[in-house]
Amino acid sequence: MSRQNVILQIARRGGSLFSLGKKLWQHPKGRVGLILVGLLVLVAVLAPVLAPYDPYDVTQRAEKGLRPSLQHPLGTSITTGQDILSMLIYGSRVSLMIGVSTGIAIAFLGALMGVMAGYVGGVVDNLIMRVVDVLLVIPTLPLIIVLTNLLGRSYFVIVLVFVAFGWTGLARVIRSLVLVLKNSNYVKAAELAGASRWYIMTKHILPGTSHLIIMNTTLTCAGIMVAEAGLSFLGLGDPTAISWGKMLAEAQGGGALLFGAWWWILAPGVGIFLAVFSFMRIGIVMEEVFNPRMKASSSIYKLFKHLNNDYLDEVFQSMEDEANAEPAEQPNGSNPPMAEGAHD
Amino acid sequence: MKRSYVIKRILYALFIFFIVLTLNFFIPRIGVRDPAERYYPPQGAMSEIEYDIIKQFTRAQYGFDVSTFQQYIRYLRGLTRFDLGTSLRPGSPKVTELIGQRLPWTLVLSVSTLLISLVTGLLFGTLAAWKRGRWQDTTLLNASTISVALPAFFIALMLSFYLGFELELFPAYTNPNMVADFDWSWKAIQVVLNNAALPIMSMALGGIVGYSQTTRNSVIAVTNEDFVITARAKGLSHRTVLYKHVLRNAMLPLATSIGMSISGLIGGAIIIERVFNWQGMGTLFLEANSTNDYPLMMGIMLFLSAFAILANLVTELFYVILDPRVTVGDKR
Amino acid sequence: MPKHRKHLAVCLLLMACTAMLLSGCQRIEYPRRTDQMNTLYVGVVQSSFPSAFMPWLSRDGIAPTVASMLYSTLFSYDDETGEFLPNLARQWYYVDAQGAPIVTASGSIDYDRLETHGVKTLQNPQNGRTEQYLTVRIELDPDARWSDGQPVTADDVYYTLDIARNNCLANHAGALAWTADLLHLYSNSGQLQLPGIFTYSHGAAEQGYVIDEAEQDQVIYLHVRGVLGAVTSLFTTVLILPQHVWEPVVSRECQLNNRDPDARMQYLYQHPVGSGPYVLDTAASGPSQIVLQRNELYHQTADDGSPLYTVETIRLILYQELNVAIYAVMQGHIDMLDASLSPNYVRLFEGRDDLFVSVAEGIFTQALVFNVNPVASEQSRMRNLLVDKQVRQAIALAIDSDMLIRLVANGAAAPMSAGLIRERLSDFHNPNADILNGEQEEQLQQANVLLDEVAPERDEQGYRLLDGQRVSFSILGHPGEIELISFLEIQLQKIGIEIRYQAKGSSPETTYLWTSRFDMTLQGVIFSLANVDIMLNAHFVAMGRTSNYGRLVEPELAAGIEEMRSTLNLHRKYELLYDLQPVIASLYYKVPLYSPEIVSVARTDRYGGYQVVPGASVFNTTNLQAIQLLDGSGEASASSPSADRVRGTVAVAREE
Amino acid sequence: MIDTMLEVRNLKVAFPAPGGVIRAVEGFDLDTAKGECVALVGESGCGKSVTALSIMKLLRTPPSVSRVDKLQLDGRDLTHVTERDMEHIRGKDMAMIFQDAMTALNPVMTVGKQIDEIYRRHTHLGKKEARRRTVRALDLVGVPEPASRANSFPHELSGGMRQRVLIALAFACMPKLIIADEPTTSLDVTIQAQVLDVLQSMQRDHDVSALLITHDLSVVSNMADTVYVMYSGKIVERGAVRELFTKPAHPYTHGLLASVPRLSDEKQAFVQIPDTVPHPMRKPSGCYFHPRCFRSSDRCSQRMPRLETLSSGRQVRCWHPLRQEREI
Repeated sequence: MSRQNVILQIARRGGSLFSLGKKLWQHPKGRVGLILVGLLVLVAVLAPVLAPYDPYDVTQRAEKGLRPSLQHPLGTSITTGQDILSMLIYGSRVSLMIGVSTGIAIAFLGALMGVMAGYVGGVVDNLIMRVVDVLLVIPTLPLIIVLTNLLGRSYFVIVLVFVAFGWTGLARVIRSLVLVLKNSNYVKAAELAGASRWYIMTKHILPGTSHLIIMNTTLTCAGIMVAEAGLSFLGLGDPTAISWGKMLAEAQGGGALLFGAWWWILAPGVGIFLAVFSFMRIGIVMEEVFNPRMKASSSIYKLFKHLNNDYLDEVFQSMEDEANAEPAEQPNGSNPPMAEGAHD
Repeated sequence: MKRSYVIKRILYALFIFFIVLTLNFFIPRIGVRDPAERYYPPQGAMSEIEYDIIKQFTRAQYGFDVSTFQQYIRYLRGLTRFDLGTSLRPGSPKVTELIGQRLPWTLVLSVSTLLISLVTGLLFGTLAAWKRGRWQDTTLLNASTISVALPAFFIALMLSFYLGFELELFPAYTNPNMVADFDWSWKAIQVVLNNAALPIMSMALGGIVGYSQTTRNSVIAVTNEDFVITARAKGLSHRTVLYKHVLRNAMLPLATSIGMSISGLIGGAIIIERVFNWQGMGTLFLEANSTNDYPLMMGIMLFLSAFAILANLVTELFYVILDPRVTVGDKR
Repeated sequence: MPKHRKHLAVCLLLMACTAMLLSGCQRIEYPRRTDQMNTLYVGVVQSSFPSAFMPWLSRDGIAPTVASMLYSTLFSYDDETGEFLPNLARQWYYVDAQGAPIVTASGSIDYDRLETHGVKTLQNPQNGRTEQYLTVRIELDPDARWSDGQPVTADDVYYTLDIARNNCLANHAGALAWTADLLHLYSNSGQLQLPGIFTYSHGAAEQGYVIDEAEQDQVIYLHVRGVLGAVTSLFTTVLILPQHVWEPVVSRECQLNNRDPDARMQYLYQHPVGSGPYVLDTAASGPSQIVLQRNELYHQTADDGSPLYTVETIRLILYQELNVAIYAVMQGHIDMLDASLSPNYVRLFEGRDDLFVSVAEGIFTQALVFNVNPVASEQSRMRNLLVDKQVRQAIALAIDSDMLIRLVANGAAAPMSAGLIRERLSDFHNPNADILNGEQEEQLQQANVLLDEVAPERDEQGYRLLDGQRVSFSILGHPGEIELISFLEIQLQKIGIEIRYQAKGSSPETTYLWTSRFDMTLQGVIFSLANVDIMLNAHFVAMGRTSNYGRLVEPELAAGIEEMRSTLNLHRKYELLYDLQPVIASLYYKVPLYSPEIVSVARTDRYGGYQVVPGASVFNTTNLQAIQLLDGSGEASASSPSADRVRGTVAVAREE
Repeated sequence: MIDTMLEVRNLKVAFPAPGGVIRAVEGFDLDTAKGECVALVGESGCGKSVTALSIMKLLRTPPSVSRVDKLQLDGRDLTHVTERDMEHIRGKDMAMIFQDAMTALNPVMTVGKQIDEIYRRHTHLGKKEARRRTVRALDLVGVPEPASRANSFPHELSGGMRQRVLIALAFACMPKLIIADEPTTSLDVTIQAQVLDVLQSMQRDHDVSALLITHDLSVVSNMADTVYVMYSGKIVERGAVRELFTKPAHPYTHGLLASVPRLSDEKQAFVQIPDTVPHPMRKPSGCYFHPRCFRSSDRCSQRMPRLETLSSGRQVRCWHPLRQEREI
């Protein structure tokens, strides 16, 4: 019961995208995430401007396996002498592109499936849930490998395959939310009032799920970035482009470990980490924004850390019958001082 | 009541398995009309007649010499005898045989990873729930955000680099002689463990954090339940409340996630096995992939799927023991 | 209390598990190589090891190497001299109609007489044409033994060559190709239509070939097409199989090279009986290692009567990844690495005195191949540009091979002449074929002049336009070749041609070549005297459905090649070949880029006396015959290898 | 007084929260005599359950902070008792019956085992002996076939049975004090009566003091001897059950009584107190009840009245108490 309430609460916590962004920005952790994602986008868009060298240029230098220096802040690769920093910058494009496009595609498919399963119900629901069950037991990574083998390794295929297997989680969440929404009073009222299914679906159900979808999409983006890096690391990504996973694969295959070229491994790893981390941060903060109970329970413990006895004494003192004699003294409703205490 | 539930679950698992095996049959046939043209290009100076022979041969090899329906029947018949087909490798080893050779080595990794991450995760998770809001808990929370964002293969590479190459504490890559020279002696076991240390570490790191987080959340959720207050009101000691009431109930969601992860562990070891050159199922699969050895690939897929279905089924049935409520209302 | 006992048990179990796992954490000093006897540990980098050791099933990776150690061919070929060295057979010659040898006084082939007396004709029952043929007499080494102790006889050779021709008993394209010039013809239904192999027990007498009874197990007569190269593959490629092992099991239903063998066949695959210098230790071999023991029955010995191969046991250890294998060599898990390394790795081995780094001359040429022979559906105006010889020439001129080698191949490569006959074979190498050696600026200018005639217009980025479209070609390459492609991109931009990289393996269409979706590709090409008959024919004469990518048919050249092939005078053949080279080069159908050197590594702490062999890594027969197990002092324990034991030339290891 | 079983003086509980403090209990006093049944009445959200939990010392810090001047059980001072010692008192000397038997019982443990635990903890009995006692305890609260029911899981029992189990659980060691927190709210009316009977007979037969927490006045009238009325964390009225029911002094008590429909009473219309209990973080100034009170004056909104003693055992916290002669 309480879980349904939580879901409903998330669903009802309305507000535009703008206000969501504002809330995220106000949250210290959310701000870190937003800034990181912003930087990432900037780097990806401005890659040709930012990159000090052409990352595809593998021939013009006899500078193989250089340690990080002023000329090459992150060193060069052993096999081809490519500038690692430039590759890192260009690699952000792939990560971001695949992560975001797959995330959005999954959001669409997952929401569609979830709403269909939840709202239409019956045979459709049964069918979709059986598909979900089947997809859950098939080992995902091996199947993706098989499919890229069959269909090729262009990024389009990779996105397609990720979408084909990534929608189940979102669909399940959306379905359970829709089931709750469907039985909620306002939808029932609309149904009684003779609203069409389509109308209810688009006016009531879908808006109700939007926040959950946004939140999930952010987390999905992060997950897909890791998955793409893994696939590229196995040498199954698009072989023509530069991606962080492929950089790691090249480092591994090019003997970075043997040569002790730590910079070649560390750089793409940190790239993946930061990108995924920033998206996850945003996702987690969104979860907190949408589900304040979660935030409250964790913040109480923080609050107790900074609780001081004087304040408590004051509170307890105010409970005495005598204290209530003077209404002005009542500290009711005032903020406890731990908010200030938290700064030190 | 219970019995009908068990039968229902088993039948459902069989149904899912049937769908999976059917998919498994059709997936490698997506867009492949003639495996000969696809996988065996004519090489060098090959005459038309020679290439025709090769084509016929390849079709037979891939089982494309009869109609798709007959192929399917043949495939099903093979499955009834636990025959997953024949690999295209030289010498045509049976797929089951190849899996049999590699499975134990993957199990070495996955079972110890599971055990380590489970035990440690339970401990840490309980500790974090216990010390809720204190540094132990905050550390765990941060660790979980970080570890999800750090791909296991990157951790593996760093461990291999630092502990393997720099400090030379462990073999940076698996010594293949390990498999060949294994004879159950204490020395051989030590060698295996020594070689397995880094792969297990890199896989367990994420697992520990994951299980800790699940345990923590689950323990906290259970701690807020009424029956825990009842238990405390009975005057039970703290430890009894924790072990008999909190943990027992907190295990329920954990059991589901273990069931899910058992199947993932074998398939998920692919990348780690690749990093350390560990001769397990993962590398077997990658080998099959690089040689277009579809019978082997799909055999492994089916095996993994069957394993996942079985793991889920066992979890579900085990759940009946763990949670007596399950049989009453359908849990899903 | 039982409950306490239970807790105790759980605690103990946990502790035991932890202790076990922790014991893995300690550094274990175990012997790197468990077998300290005369055992050579060889690292092999490939995806899997074969489990069947039937030569005709062994196509790729280490399998052919292992097969060649377990089985023997009739002769082995010396690339340098073009001569056949004895192996299972000790001598051979062409015979005339009377069965007399066509040899000179010194014992070599008398080509003048071969042209006049050696050629006979017969009616080919399959196409009804008259064919010229030669008769070859082969004499086996009477000491040759199978590893089960049976002697190697003429009937084994008959069996092997016969079954190679018979599609019904053996279905092997390679075998068909190797024996294609043997006039021993089977119908598709398995009927022998024309016999071409004759032994004492197989119709030699009917053909009029007299075999002395004492030599009945040693002598074979063969009818081969009238091409000098015809015997090459028969002698040096076909591994002879034991008839007594295979004949009882092989049938129409159960073919020799079976993908789905029955248990008996399977057993034979796994327990090979061969006549090579090594035998398989089946018990010790597995999916991750192959163990070979020296064949004590091997018929060839060193001059002093000691075994020709010094290494008693060879353990081939499987590595999937090169870096892992290099790590293993450096750690001492293996003695040598049978793999060609990137020259980048040479740096890694610097200053290690326990390693021997072999930098051997390569024998294949990396070439840029144009798809000048597209199927009709693939033809386009752009593609047709490449059919224009001038365009090909311009592209060739734009490639600066010196710079390519310096920057991309990192010095570990030698430039190659355009005729693609290896320079080292100086007798046959025509310097006129080296058309690409000029000033780079000049060449670029020349190329631009050539292209200005075809597509003078250029777009704002300097690329040439053809019908308003940018001249742009796709190039198929392996991701590992991206450096090379990148270089080509830069060079071709200078003459206004754009190339686009398409990765091999990025989609199914790119995994094979003949769909000709690509304008260019990169290929390793080997042209040597041994395969010149086959290769030139395949590239310039024959055309068919299976026509390979980059095949070019030039009537004039085809005629020249036909003449070269059919001449029975070796000296004449070489002259023709010498003359053909500039013609081939001037077609620019394949632009040679460089010839990579083969870098490989071995440890010197247990074995010494390594040789560098052209075109081979350290694991080769020469080294197997030459290396010595060192005793503790680091000196060779046995007598130093005699020079005459080592065949072939010995290149000097590159001094770094 | 030796016959005082439970004595609570000035119990305060607060829950600090982001943005303010939740004042759950603001100075609570309670006296229970031996064998007496005291009822604590009030709407939900006025701090009754928190009071019960804090008497049992079951509230954790965090999230709560509580202070008490005196907490004494049967002459033993529990004010500064450690958690460890408290464990030995809970279940043995004081026990609690919870509201919702469905959630108050561990779902994955048989009910028998859950009762066994008490015996094993407090009487150090062996497994078999503990089970024998459990069966007897179940029998005592009227569970049919107690031996086999002991092996049932909570979900396999009906609501009434579960509640009986809870009662058996509380009475297992025959504690000195039973705190029953809304013991019948989650049950059907018919079963409510049965369960109450059991509870009452157990309490009376074994001479156990009881603190009955409920919002249901009909329950109170049957069982309790003394009634405390609580509103928003403060006691607003106290008195013997008969007196308080017949002559409520506080308008809140009056409102509570009026909201109970009674067949016998036809003069009075069914009255409900308007609005709801104030949010514990945003309590009104002065008397907490004044916004809902039909007798409120300016003074009510400025100052909190004291708990004035009207007669022996009768106290009220109101500026304008109802006239005592008034009959309802």
